[in-house]
Amino acid sequence: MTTNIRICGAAGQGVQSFGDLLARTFASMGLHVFATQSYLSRIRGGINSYDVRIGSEELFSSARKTDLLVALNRESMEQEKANLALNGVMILNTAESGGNYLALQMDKLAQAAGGTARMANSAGAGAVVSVLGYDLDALHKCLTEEFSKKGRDIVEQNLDAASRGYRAVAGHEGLVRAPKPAGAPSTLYDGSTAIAIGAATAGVKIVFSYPMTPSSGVLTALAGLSHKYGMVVEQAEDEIAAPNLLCGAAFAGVPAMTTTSGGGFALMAEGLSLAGMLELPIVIFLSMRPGPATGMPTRTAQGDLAFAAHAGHGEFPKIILAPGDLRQAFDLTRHAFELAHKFQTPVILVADQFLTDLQKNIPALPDAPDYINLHLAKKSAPGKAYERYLVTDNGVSPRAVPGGDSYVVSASDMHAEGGHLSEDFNVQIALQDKRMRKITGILNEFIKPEIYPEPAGEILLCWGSTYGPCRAAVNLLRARGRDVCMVHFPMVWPLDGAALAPLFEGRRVIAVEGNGTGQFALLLRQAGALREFSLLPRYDGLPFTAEFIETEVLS
Amino acid sequence: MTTNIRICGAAGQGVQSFGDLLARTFASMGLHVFATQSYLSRIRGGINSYDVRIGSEELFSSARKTDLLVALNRESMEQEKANLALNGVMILNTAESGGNYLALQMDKLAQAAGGTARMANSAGAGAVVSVLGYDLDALHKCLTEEFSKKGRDIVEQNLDAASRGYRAVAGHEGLVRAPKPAGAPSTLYDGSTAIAIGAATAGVKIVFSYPMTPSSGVLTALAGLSHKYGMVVEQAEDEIAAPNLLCGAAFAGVPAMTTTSGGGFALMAEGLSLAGMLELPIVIFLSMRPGPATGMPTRTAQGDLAFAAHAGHGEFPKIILAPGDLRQAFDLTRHAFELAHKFQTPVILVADQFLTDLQKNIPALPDAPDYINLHLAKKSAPGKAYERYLVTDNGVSPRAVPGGDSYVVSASDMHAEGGHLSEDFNVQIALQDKRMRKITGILNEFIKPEIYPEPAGEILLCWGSTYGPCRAAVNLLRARGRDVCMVHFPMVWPLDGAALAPLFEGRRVIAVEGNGTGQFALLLRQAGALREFSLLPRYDGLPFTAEFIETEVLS
Amino acid sequence: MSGANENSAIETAWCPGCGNFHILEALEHALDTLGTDRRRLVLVSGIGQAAKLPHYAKANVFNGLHGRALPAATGIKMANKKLLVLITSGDGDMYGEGGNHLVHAMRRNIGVKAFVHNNQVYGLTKGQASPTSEPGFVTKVQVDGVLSAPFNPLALAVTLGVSFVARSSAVIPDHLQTMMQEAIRAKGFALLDILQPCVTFNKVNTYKWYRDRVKELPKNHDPRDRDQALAAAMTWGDEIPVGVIYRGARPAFEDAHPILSGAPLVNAFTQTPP
Amino acid sequence: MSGANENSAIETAWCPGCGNFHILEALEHALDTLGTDRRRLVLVSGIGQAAKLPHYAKANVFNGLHGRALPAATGIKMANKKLLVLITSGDGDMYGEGGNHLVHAMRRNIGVKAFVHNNQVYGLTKGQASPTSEPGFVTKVQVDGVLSAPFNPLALAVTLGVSFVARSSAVIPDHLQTMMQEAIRAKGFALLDILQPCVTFNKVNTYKWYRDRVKELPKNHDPRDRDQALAAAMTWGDEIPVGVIYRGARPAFEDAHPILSGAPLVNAFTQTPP
Ligand SMILES: Cc1ncc(C[n+]2csc(CCOP(=O)(O)OP(=O)(O)O)c2C)c(N)n1
Ligand SMILES: Cc1ncc(C[n+]2csc(CCOP(=O)(O)OP(=O)(O)O)c2C)c(N)n1
Ligand code: SF4
Ligand code: SF4
Ligand SMILES: [Mg+2]
Ligand SMILES: [Mg+2]
Repeated sequence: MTTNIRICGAAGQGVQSFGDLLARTFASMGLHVFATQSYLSRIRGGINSYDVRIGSEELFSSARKTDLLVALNRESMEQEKANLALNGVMILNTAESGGNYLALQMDKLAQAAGGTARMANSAGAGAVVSVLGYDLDALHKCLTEEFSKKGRDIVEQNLDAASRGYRAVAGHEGLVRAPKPAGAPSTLYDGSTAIAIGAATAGVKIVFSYPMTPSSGVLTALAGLSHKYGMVVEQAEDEIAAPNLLCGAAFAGVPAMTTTSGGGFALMAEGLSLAGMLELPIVIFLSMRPGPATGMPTRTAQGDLAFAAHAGHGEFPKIILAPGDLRQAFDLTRHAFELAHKFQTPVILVADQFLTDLQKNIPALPDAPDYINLHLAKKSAPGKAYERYLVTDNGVSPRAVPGGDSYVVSASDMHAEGGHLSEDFNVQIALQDKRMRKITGILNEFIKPEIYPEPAGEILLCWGSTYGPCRAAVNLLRARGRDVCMVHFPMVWPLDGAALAPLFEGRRVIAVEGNGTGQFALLLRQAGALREFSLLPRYDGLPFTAEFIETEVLS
Repeated sequence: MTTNIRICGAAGQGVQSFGDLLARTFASMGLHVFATQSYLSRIRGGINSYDVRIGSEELFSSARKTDLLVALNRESMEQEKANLALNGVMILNTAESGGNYLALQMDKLAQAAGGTARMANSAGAGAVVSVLGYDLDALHKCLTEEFSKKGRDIVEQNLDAASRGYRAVAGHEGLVRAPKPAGAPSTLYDGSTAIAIGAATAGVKIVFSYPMTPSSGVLTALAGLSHKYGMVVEQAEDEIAAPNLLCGAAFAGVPAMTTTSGGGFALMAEGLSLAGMLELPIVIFLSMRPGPATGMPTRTAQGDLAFAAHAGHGEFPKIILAPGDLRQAFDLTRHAFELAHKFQTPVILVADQFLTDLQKNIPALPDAPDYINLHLAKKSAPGKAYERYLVTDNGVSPRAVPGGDSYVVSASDMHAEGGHLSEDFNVQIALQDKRMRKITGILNEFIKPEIYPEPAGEILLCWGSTYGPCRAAVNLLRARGRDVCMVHFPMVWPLDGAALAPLFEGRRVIAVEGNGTGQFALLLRQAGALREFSLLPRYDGLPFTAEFIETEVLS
Repeated sequence: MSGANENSAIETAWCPGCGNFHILEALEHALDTLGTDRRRLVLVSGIGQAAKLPHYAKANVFNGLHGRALPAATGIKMANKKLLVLITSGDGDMYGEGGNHLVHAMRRNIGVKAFVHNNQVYGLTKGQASPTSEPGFVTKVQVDGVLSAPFNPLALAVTLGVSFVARSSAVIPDHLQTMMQEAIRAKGFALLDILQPCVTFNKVNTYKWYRDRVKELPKNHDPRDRDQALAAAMTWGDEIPVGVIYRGARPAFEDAHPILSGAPLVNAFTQTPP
Repeated sequence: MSGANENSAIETAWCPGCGNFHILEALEHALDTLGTDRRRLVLVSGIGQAAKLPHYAKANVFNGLHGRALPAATGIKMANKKLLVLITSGDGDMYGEGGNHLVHAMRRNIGVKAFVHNNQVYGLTKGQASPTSEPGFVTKVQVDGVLSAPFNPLALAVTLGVSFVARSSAVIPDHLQTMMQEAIRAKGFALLDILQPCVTFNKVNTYKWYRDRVKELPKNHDPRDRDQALAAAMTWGDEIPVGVIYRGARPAFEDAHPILSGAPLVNAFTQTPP
């Protein structure tokens, strides 16, 4: 069973910290948590919301309807009440009782506890756990942990505020049916943190980014980890600088990454091509939001894939990974660095607002440094001059870094094996072929798509962050007797059409994509893997949910 | 019949002005001229060459072999003699006679004529016309025209130098067989000039570019025309500025364009997306050279098409035109502005080093201003507020410009019909759908590919500048009895797969492309127009020739 | 007013107490005082909190990409020099992402007015350092505080001989209005750096901090004297001079340019746009 | 010297008589005089005629994109601060396309040495104006002559408190060599603007033009005095001062940064790279 709790209110009212607190509390109780955010591109006002969905089994999608709505102001309640589930309950932050809601004066309760209005969240959370029929222990423990650094007094005031909130809804305990704790992991992550830990443990030492929603979460998380892992996290002057700086760092032997969103990524296209030409391992994290141009800065989309796959002038190998859940976000971030270094070429790690803001409790991520193999060249053969771009069978040349025995020479102009400029036509062919041969090696390491639960006549084709909602939708559809499965790609570029074609042969394919054209399906068609497909798009800025997919498939 | 004359020498030796002079001379004689350049990315030294091919019928390709080689230094002769045709003749700029070449001391001859070493070209040209069996009249006329502004003396000296060159090879008149004048047009253009005239006559008033080979020819030509047409030609601080400035100019009602090559284009991707979002008519001229990164700055390629088609984050309509010859370069440049204004969206005009440097004599291009329709809105209906982004059936909204009755509001963030910011999900869907509906209108105006000479079992599929070489190759192959035709696309994006599929059904398709992956064929496959194709690629930086294609097809 | 778009109807999305409100008000007063024909006014911005301002004023609006207000404004001015082209954008926008455009727009001295809301922080993206943040300023990204020296846009403008260079602040709205009027009246490029409290993310450079420091330039300050101007531009500390720092002698780009100095380019197509 | 790449074997692609030859020679002398370990030297450049220099010297080479030498050099220095990271690139590269990086690299004061071959023209692309071209300079693109004011990188550097700011010229090779040595010895960012004749495309700023004008700063010029430095940086005309214009007091980024001030980052992976 699952229950959906939605906190809503104006930007600046603390919707996010309220939601955070609940998510942590529930996770610590052993409930499965799936928490998502919806916010506007403004610092104050408007209507933001935070969904904390809890369940007795692992959750993969948020819910359309709300079982318990907590509105921090009346305006947001008016907007959100249309989404209340049958038997849903509303709590409104107000003094005026007498509507079809429970009135709760959160800041008053906080003040009564001797604290400031800022502790209103604690009071609200107390009310929430009561209405869900839980006791106060887990909430109290979470508050104690959160505020212990601020001193005994603050802790006590928060605990008291929570208790007062709990008591304020006395008589309504258990009004909303809620799942029983189910031994879920207590470690709660959001997508940004999972990616940041992945990068830090993989050995990234230089992070160079210009802030851009929804990628800044990863940047901020990395900054927070910079001392722990010995990373330099520096703000870039612009996105154009970023891939160039990364190339410099990689040239000198240090794994480096940047974080951005669509507009910033667009400014990196030339630098991406540079990394392809200099054969340098750089990692660009691209967190998508709806475009074109500035678009919807705080919303989600999968609209930049076709661009990313073809970004950069000229032809060069490039890898795109798109994690589907939090563990994969961690794993594929590490893998991005591994592949970049193994094949000496740029890797784009693609996620979106939905995945980076998504919170889930999963088994603890290993956070000890476990550096990837940089695949640096051993000493060059005695007497033989070192050539940075030696033509090899697999296209990968021995990579040395400056400071050692050999001069390392890299040029963005066409160059010969030694790295120096060349305008010889045969050299051009040889070096271009060498670079492109890496694609064969990369395709050999293609990450097989996940088929869930088993091959079926109908396929929900998806990639990246839609993993969860599609997987959950498949369950809903199969429960209705539909012969459907999910095929999810965590690696989306390059594609081997011939190898992938059998997956789809004789099956009906529905491409579930957060864009309006079916970009991934089109890439598959371009590769020769797929011919016909129907499209189940979403491009209003909101994430897919299982129910949304179910409805669309059935309609 | 055709004859190929190649001038070669070091950069700085005047290869280009020598070749220019010959091309003009031959054109003025009524010979068909096809002249191409091959040069290095340096200002002095190295080996550059200039091919002037002449014929009694219109020419579409350069030749592999040289009938008459004029070497300005020995080094270049040594390199080029391998390309001499059977019965080919070499002229070397030297005092030392006694090899298998005609020795000609060009600068000495020029000095003897009382001129400077700079007039060596005139002496050399005199020798060339003699060896080809022509008389001096046309050359003398060209020299008179060229130097008349510099005064009588200079003219006389040049004429004298030409005569001395002519006499210096006495006894070898007509040594190389050459075509008879055939009434070809006397007006000689290069691709850059054709494009510049197209833009200027279409009404472009603002040109804003950062110099980049091989696009600078168009920029320079436009600068030269700026007073004639009243255009502001301003050098940009960088390529990032360019599309943004163009958007500003278009917003205010003035057609504007920028010129660039791959790396610079990469820096424009974000601005391209802006034009898509603000629905502004801007034109980007992209002249391709081999990438990735700096690549081969002075060479040719067709390697940026896939990038251009998908460039820019998010989804928005975009048009790509790729002229195949000089007249089409003029026409499609004008058409680029027409389409941009009709559909209020960015247009990319794609050419490459081969086409922009290509010289041919064609009927005079109409150079009187003949402005395209800006499709500006008439006065808005009385009482009704003007909305810049009014949702319409065809996706095109009435465009007003600031300074009139109505405020014009444009925002790169998601906006409502009035142009102001909106974060409403339904507005997002409505406006995104509106923008994308323009694609239907654009596809209705798709320029049909040219089938030459008639449909056949085998297709040489090509786009853009390969028109000429492919067309000529088809003639060569058909002469050998091969059932082959050319299908050439001058408009390459967007593509209507269903409409185009019948073109290819049941036919063997060979994609002739100046890249290593068959980018246009892959776009066709992505669109669903094409399934199987074989690739005839070239990516060494040199242009296709008919013979190259013939050999590859037959092999 | 047929077909007009009453922008001022749009709800502002700024935090209560934000310095931007004073800037908007000063701008409206300045425009009213000057009797500016709003139909000929284009407000241009990039992306940020400041950059939302054009939506709240009565004007034509070009709200472009982050960092790219200047090239857009340059294009508008080139296309139709009869328009009053005025940028209202943030310090990150104009001095960070847009830094190169600033240098080169000032080199051109094109007749665009740039009003920079300098809150010394990135507001919209939630509080990272901007190019003018104080050294030591701690944020979630600059966890050890800002190490870089603050960018000095005014000094740069003086070295480039820009037509009009001034500083004011949202905390002195009357002064600000006067500076805006002067900037609009000046020919050529105008850079007006406006110190602006961000009540949410900048807890260092507060209303009080600015009020305690801003000080009008002495009466005898000669804005035609480059050395005096440079000295004023470089003063930042317990006292921060406000006022007209410099008036350069260079002609505006649109007056010096052989083609632009003729009729507005847009006239080639339409004498009276709808 | 196993596995070494004898760069100096590469044929130069410059025009005979080009000022770049003198810069290359001065650089080689400076490095030899300082006894620089060439294995620890990285020459970084963008694209242009100047930017080809790294290929002709004995060094590690990072020849990146046009305009992007600075971020690349910054990345190299951050990754391995033990390397001597030296940029040799053109005025278009560093002041035009790369203008924003220059501003912000100087704000950081990262220990990178930037030697700018300032020929006041775009050489490689055949003679368009550069950001430092003289007003009135006529080219095939600037058919009516340059209208914009020249960019003054030295003045900007002074306003940002950069560690080392100097000017020299290819026409005074000994002086140039000394300046290079000083720049390399200085901590933090070093900007050395090198006036360079381009014999092919710049017929205004010739050898003679520079020789007639360059003049060593007076003995009593105090490079620690910001006002003197600014005055020297702003002098351009019949006399153009050369020498060490300014020495800022700010620490180098790599010394001030809490993480970078530790062991070189690259040490986390390899103590002795191959
Ligand atoms: C290319 C690009 N990079 C980054 C962003 C994200 N972004 C939006 S506003 C902003 C900074 C805003 O700071 P500022 O210009 O100082 O304006 P303020 O919000 O402080 O008024 C950033 C980094 C973007 N929209 N586009
Ligand atoms: C993104 C990009 N834009 C433009 C170019 C073309 N380009 C190459 S070098 C150059 C200018 C060179 O001028 P400068 O930096 O002064 O060097 P110089 O040749 O004068 O030494 C330009 C515009 C390029 N390679 N990349
Ligand atoms: S975040 Fe700062 S700048 Fe933005 S509206 Fe709030 S107070 Fe103003
Ligand atoms: S073009 Fe100028 S800068 Fe380039 S090599 Fe020749 S003289 Fe030197
Ligand atoms: Mg700001
Ligand atoms: Mg230069």
